Amino acid sequence: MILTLLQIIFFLEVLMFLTAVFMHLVHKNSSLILLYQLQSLIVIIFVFSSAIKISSILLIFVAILMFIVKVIIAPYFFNNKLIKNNQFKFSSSTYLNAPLTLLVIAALTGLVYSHYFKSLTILVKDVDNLFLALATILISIFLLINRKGVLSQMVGILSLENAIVSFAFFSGLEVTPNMQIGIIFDLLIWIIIVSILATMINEKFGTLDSTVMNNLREE
Amino acid sequence: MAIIIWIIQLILVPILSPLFLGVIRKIKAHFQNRVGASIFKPYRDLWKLFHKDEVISEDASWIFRFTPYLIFTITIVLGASIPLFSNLFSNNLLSDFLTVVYLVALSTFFLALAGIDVGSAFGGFGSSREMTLAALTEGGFIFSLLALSFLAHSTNLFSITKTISNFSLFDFMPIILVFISFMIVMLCETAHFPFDNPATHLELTMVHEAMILEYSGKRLALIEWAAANKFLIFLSLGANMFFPWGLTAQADIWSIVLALVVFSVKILILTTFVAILESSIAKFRFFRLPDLLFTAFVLSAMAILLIL
Amino acid sequence: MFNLISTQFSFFLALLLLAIGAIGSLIFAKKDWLANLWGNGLAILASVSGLVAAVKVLFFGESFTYVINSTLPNLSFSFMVDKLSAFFIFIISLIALLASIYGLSYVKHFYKKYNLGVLGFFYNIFLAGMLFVVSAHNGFFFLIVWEVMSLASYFLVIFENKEKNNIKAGSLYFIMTHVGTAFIMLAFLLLYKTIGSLDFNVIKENIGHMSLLSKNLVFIFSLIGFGIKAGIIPFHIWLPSAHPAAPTHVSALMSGVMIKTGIYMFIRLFVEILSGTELWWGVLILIIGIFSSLLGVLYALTEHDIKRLLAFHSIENIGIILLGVGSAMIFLSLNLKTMATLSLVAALFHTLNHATFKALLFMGAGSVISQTHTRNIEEYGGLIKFMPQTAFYFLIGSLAISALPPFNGFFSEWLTFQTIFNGIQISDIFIKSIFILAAGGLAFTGGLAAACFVKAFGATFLARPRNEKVLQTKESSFSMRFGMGVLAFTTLILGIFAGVVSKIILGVVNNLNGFQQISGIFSGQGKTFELSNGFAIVSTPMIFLILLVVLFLVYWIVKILTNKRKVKIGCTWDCGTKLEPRMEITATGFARSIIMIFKGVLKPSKKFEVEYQDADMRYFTKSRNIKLEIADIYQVYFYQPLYNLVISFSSYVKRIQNGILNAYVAYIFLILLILLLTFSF
Amino acid sequence: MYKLYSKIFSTPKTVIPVNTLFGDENVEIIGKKLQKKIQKLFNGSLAIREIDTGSTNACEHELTALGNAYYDIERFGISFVASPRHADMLMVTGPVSRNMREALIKTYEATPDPKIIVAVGDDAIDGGIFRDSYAVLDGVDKVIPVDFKIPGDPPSPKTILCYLLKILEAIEEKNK
Repeated sequence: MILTLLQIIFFLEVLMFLTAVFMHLVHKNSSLILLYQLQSLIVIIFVFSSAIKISSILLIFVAILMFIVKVIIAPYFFNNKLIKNNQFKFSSSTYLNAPLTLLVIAALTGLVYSHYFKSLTILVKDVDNLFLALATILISIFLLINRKGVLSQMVGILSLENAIVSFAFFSGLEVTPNMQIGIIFDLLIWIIIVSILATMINEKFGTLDSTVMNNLREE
Repeated sequence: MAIIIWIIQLILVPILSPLFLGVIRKIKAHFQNRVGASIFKPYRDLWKLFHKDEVISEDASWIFRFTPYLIFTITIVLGASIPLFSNLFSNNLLSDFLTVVYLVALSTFFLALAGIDVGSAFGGFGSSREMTLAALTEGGFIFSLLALSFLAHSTNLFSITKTISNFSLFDFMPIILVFISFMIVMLCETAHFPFDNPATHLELTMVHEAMILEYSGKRLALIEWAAANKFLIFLSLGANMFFPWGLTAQADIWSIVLALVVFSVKILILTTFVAILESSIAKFRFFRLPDLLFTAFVLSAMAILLIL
Repeated sequence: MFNLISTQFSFFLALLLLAIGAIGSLIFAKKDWLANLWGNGLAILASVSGLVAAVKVLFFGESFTYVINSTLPNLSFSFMVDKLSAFFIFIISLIALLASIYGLSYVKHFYKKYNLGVLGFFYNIFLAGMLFVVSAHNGFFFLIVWEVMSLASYFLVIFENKEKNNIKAGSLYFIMTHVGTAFIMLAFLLLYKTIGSLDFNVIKENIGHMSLLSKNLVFIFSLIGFGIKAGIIPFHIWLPSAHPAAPTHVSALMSGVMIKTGIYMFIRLFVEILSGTELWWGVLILIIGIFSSLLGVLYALTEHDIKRLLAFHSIENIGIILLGVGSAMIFLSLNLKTMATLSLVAALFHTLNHATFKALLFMGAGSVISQTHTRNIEEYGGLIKFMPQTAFYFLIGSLAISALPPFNGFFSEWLTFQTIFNGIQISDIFIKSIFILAAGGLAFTGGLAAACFVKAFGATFLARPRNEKVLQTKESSFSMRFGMGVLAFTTLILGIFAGVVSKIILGVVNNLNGFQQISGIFSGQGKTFELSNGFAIVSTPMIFLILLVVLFLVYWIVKILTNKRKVKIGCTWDCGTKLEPRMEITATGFARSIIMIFKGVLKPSKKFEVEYQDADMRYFTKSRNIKLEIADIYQVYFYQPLYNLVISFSSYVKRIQNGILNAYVAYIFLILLILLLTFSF
Repeated sequence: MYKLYSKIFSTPKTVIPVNTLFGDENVEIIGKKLQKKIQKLFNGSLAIREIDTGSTNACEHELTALGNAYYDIERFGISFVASPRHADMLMVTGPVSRNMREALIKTYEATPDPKIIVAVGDDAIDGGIFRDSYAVLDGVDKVIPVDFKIPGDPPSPKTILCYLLKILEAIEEKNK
């Protein structure tokens, strides 16, 4: 049962979709970061496979770079920088309780698979990969909305970025190296800034819960 | 021959105007059962004023000294460029009716400035009233002449008289409307009843007189003469534009003399009309005058609608 | 040497000089006199080369187009200087030249107080902006340059930032121009959507297949947009507060030339680009013209701040120009091409005239203000004895603006009258009554303008000084008088040789794309100007000559007749009472009778306050004052309700900002979903 | 309007003093001589400006009576004018009261030459019944140079006409 390349990719895409779903459900932030690492690993495999397809060495080098940034540096920052030495009391409270979030996720995926989006089929033939990628995008945005904790919102944005890259990969847009480098570089800067931001919020407000900032609104 | 007509045209208005002023005063005197001064008294007034010294206030600037000459010049130029007794020169360059209107406005502008210049309360008041009335008459003045120029398809006064003179009596209806509005405008511009009493001594009621309270000697003579000229110009406009018969086209002696006689008869009729009007109605309150002037404007606007 | 340099070279030289002037004056901002000299000097040089370019295009017909396409998709820096824009470049450079000469010494009284480098910088950018606006030929580039011009003029308006109402005026001006620019953008976007390109030539070619609805929409938007800049009646509220706030040589430029860019775009857009004009367009512009001219002059009469008075007169003259443009559009829609050409010539001639005499009047007002340090006419009086030459030039300016014969205002108003008389002879009863209203409006405007300028000139310059500040005034310096002198001379020259100038403007109008083969509207062999249908003939040089000759004759005859008579200098006769300055007529007193006549429109209000010595005894009053005011109906009935509406709507919308971060992300998510759904249909 | 005209034209002209009717020939003769005098001196037009310096208004009534239909000095070329600038002759009535003194001087200076100053009525000549009172300056000649005086308190219009003639004869001798 040799699995053809397509089936492997489809399987990886399903895995990515599941990571996005589980991000909603998991409570501890460390597991959240773990899921993010898994997701970025999948995306790196996609980029790697497209590199082999168009056989550009530069793209392979970019994939390695992505691997370093996403799988090593980002979690390193999150884990020991934020969680360990600042002893953040993470609250993974969400606006909607678990069943409701699952209901919304189901609705979103249902929406993606509904007839509204059949016009996407003109793009590429293996359409279900595409739908899955689109669903992961919508779900990771929903993660941002649902979670109150600042850290989980950060992870939400990172997973959104991964989902967009995968969507681009599946929709047949060739993954050019310099674009990827741009994204990676941007991601790196973003992570640094966000971590500084998180520490400052923590010092100022004591908690990382974004609801505390409601009273910043000027009257 | 044309030169003689040209000379007569040039000097006719300044020569005759004091006479008709005297005639008006005589008729008004008779209405008041008085004998009244002889009709040549205005000439003597001018002669006497030319031979008197002048007292000019130290607040007056060069405008006060220069205005009488300018106003007198404008009346002379106007006198030469409107149809009096002959419509021989149709291509006269100055006799476009808008030029006439705006030359009159120029003389009013400078007279008002001279009124303000000496800084007396009466001069300022006189100028303010004069400019208000002048602003409101301009609409009626332009529209009445405009109605005639639409009838004659040309704005040149001489050609208007030519075309209207061979009009049949039937389409005279709009012209009567225009004549009424022109009479109102004429009464207002030449400061006669019901707009302003020329013989008043009460400074507060004066409009035209108030501005020339400060003038004396030769400057006063010039201004009085210019006012008389302006009166005659408006009378001749009224007479020749609306009843243009009797204007000669030939250039021989007899037809000129005949035309002059017809001209003075027409002007006499109009002066008697003005004198009768002055003796029979009272002067209107100042804020009732705008309604009268707007009626003049509306009358001629309706006439235009009728004509075209 | 003249035809050595090509128009293109001299035009871009002008722009280059302005750029150098701008940057230079910033560099030399430390030393006041150097910044002033540099800023104005370079502006003078630039306007000279601008004049050269304009004259070459107007006389030798070497119009040029020059395109630099840029990276952005439809932004191409395309210049097209045909005769129409050359005419406007001529006006801009002429007034800029004289305003800069005037500014050289007018700016001296800013020396210690304000930073002259900034003034020089924005002044040059403002001039460059205007030159660009009239030569830009690509919608996008036009919008950029329009914005540059508005911003530069905004900074010039708030230049004297010590007085707080300047800032208020500046912000009102800022908001109004940007509302206007928004409407212009809408119009251009609509054009772009239907025609696919923003270049004026492309738009001009295939205007045909634009639907009527979108053409009407473009007309309405650009009417509002350029109308705000031109200051037509409903949108004029910024003009009377912004123009006086700017330094005088800038407000002379703003009201003499900047509002004309609105007129330039009216003609460029309505007459040339949207060639198939509708009838109701012309009628609408004509009605706006009537209202602007009549209400402009009425509000000017109520003013006793000299610069606000002149600003209201700009609105009045814009109204008169719009009468010409409106009648041109009506004739175009009835395709009576010859009459349309005549009315366009009238409109353009009045634009030129208004630029000259308005700049002259502002300069006169400026030199009066720089001496007396106040803008209130009531505190002037008797200035003719202290500033004789400024008074003489102001008198020439007021004669020209009230359209009195020997000067240029007369001929352009005479021409506008001729176009309206042509309009009256059209058969359709509805249009004929509109034209009769226009003729009535123009007649009354002329009269009221004359009354207003007797008030302005009389109360400012004649009679006795009404406060002691006037006693210390002295004649303004040479370069100010030189600027005014040249402008006064141009008004006279334009007035006398009106026939020749109108032939040149006829060339400009024939250059427009719908008017190529129209000629023979009027024949002006230099001396006389005669309408070809024989309707009217006038010769302005003859009027001037005859007046002069007869005046000379009268003066000499009277001198000979009465040379024995002495002239004694006495004091003014006032029924023997002791005459103080307070007894002479003031500006408010002068205009009060007209305000009472038009009180329906102006709604004057009078408030008494009496203060008694002590509460119970009512006989002896300590002080009594009267407050005369004119209700600004636009503020009360049009802008205030609009303002309240906007405020209430925005406070309703404010509730969205509830402070919850996630809520904001949720909004983004919702919008994303909606967009995905809509575009997937 | 019609009633007004009919009344005007019905009243007989006789109101105007035809010499024979009342035998006032001296009025008429004086009138005729006066006219010739004025004709020669002021070329037929004499402008009079009347100044009331605190008079009892009696002289004013007489002077206004000069202008009515009976005496009608207009026909002899004499007219009253509004401003001293237009005037040739200043007729001053009333004993010059203290606060009218300055006004009288200003009017005197405002009148252009050649001018004639006439004091009408005894008050104007030497203060009349009000002489030596604290508020009065006893007569016009104390303030401005007076050329002629018309006595009478108040002088009747006829006497005023008669004196005007004497004044003009005196001027004639002076001019020769």
